Amino acid sequence: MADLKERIARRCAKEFEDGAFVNLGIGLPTQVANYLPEGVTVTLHSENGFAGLAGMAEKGHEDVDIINSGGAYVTTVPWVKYFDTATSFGMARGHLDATVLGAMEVAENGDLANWIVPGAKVAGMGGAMDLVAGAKKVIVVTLHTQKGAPKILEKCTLPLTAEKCVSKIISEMGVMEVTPEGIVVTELHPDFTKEDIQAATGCKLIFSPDLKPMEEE
Amino acid sequence: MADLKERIARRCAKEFEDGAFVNLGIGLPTQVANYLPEGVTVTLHSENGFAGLAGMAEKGHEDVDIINSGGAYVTTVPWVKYFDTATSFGMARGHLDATVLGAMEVAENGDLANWIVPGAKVAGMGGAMDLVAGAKKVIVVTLHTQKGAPKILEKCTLPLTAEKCVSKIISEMGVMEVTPEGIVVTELHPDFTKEDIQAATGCKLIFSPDLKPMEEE
Amino acid sequence: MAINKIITAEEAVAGVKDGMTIMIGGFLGTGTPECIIDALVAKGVKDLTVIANDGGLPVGAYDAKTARGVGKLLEKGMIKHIIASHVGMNPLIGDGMIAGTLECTLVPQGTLAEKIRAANYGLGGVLTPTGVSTPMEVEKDELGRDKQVLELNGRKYLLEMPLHADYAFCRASVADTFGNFYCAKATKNFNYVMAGAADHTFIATEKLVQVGDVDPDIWDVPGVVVEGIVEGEPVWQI
Amino acid sequence: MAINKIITAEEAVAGVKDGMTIMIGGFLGTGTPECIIDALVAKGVKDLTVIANDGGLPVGAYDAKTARGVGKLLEKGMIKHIIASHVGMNPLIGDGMIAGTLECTLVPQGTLAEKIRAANYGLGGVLTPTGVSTPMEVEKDELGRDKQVLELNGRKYLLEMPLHADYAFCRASVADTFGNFYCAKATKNFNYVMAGAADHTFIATEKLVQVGDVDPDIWDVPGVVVEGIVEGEPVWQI
Repeated sequence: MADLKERIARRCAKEFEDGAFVNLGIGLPTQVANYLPEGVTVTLHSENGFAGLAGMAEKGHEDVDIINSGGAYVTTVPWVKYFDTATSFGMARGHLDATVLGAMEVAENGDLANWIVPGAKVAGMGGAMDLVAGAKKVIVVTLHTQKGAPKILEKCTLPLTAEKCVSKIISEMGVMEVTPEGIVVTELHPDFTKEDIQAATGCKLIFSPDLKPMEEE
Repeated sequence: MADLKERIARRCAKEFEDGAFVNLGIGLPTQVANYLPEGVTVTLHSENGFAGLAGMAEKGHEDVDIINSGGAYVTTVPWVKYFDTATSFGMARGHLDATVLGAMEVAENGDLANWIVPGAKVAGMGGAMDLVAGAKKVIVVTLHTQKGAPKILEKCTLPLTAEKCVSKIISEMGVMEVTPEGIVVTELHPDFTKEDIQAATGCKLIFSPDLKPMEEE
Repeated sequence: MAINKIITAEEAVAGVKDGMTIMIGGFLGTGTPECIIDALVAKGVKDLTVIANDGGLPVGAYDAKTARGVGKLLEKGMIKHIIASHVGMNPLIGDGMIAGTLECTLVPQGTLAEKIRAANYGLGGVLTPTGVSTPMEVEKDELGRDKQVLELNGRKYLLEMPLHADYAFCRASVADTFGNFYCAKATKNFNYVMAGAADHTFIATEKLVQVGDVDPDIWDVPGVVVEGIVEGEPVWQI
Repeated sequence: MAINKIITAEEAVAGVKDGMTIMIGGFLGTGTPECIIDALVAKGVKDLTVIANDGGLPVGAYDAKTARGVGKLLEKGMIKHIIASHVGMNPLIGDGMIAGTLECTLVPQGTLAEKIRAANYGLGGVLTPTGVSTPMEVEKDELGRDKQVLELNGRKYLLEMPLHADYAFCRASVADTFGNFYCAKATKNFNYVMAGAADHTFIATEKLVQVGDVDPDIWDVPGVVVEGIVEGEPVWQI
């Protein structure tokens, strides 16, 4: 499982151009930062208050004024810019090149559900709704299924985080793009066949004529 | 004439509480700052970019980064806060205790016209429309008539700067408050009779039962 | 000279009454004015409506020996209604909602900031793409009003109305005696939009300087929106 | 490492084409990036739509030996349409309007700032009390669209839509090589909202520092919105 998640994070790390401004959600998305290619500098957005997240603070060397959006003590890059919440979400809606986050469900039209399960205890959307409504590119990184059930569906059954916002999905099985025609598989991992990925998906997939193997390393 | 304007400025200077945040328009309103009573500290808003205007800069001692809204080099108080235009007008709409400005016409319901004469060359409203739409109290300081014609009217004939915004008018003849019932004269200058001020006014005035002489000194 | 606004924490909360609406700066406690919160707890008002990013932190979170920020008010049962973007880090909120003792209105974080800014800056509202086609579009707002959806230039937006409070309590890292202030690093969060979005704004500051003692361009928030300043806000200890 | 964005003034204006829309920071020239304006004049594009507070200053204003800011573009007849709040200080605008060579759309100063901020910050618009029951309510906006008036909570507001440009040119007092910057004193004006409200934002700075050389809390505008930085913007001489 850890290997599958690492595979997803490694693949996602190739999505960014040098100089990109990116928000990485909590969990698997956060790991993406560990695998950025040589020569690609990305400025990471921490929606609680800055552009220029580096990594976790070492125990005993925390700066109590610097937390990430999960409340953990973190460090920043030398070109960091701290800002207030209004500015931070101005950046999110207006300037983020990409937001990377997990999903409970993604629909074939790009609808995303990742914040609430009716009946379960409510945590709140935090900044997620703003982040997906605004970023130029929303990339979902996720295991392809949840307890065997598909997460990519014809239509979301859970309340949405935003409609038609997802542009790309990266799972352990492959890389998919959301297009007006539906979800197009552009890369398939060598461990899986077209039939495997289709069987694990709740909507009809389109296979790119240029279908490539999902790059591993 | 200079004396009449000084009279108006002196009277207006008594309108502010210690600690008030005030915008003074160009011309006669600017003079109000010269007559603030002992013990009353007012923070002056310069809508081009700060709270804390002091006075004109001395020739040869100008700071080229500090101008007022007329483009003249000015000085600032020690508690000055510089800000950008969005913040400056956030302050104007949300926080100014008073805006003092001149008028071409004021209507008995508080409508104000002071920015454009149809057919004449257009200068633009600058910040005037925001300032009168937002301030808690809009005080018009003006000579009572223009070439003998009343400036206080039943209805403005010129395009408005804002509707129902004026709360007080101070002229060389007296002090007037705009109320739901109409314009109430609360102070009359000893040089004039009730008949004089009514004759110079284009709408029916109400004289306060507490009518006082307009304080001179 | 009304340019010295130093007061005590007790004075800052003296006007807060049962049932009032208060805004509290901070993000999971970071950037919350703890000395003012402590005075509010000591005063013991109830049925508050609190506007904040979150419910602060409960005892034990990140090894803390006490609750932090809004968490202290939750612990004492002083809140009737919380308006926030994220409430998952403090279980007292979920517990209160299940028990029926606490009402909670969720607002997306960026929308929450814009609603507060609109109140602060005299705007009638803002149009945001955030929340379109989500439960935000159909749920009532914090005052029980329906949301309006506007379509402009082929895109749908929610019309979000201003969010105003009786009191705003903010935390500064450095302030002058007039109330000009800034918050260091990631402590800015909601402190900048909240300062001025209430009838009364009070700040607690770690460090105080005299007016004119520093380059005024270090200030982020204008002192004209600040009514009183409490000195001696402690640095958080971990 | 895409964190060094130093370019020349010529490179900053290289992409500007006839008929484009550009934003220029400054207030009567104070805070305008003169070295970029000079490069634009040297390049010689025409039919520009310019969004700025005003028309800069003409030769001779405040004893200046040259025109200043937007005034230089007006002098060369490079502007077809100016969107501004005040145009009375530069007679070339009134002259051009009378001659029919220049279109002018007036926008109240605070509204202009909010429209630009809305474009910058991904909002669909803002509601402002400014301009209600004035010619602003009935006149078309800068793109020839009717204004919408909304009544909320018993008060009328104008719905003001975002104002976006192809290029934004701003002036910094100090910037780092990533483009984080601030403007000293009263030079901030429109520079802060314009930086980011265009497809391409370039700044000219008086002083340049390396990233990490100063306390990051001195910065007001995030470098992520800046595409290129021109060094050597001169201090205005009087």
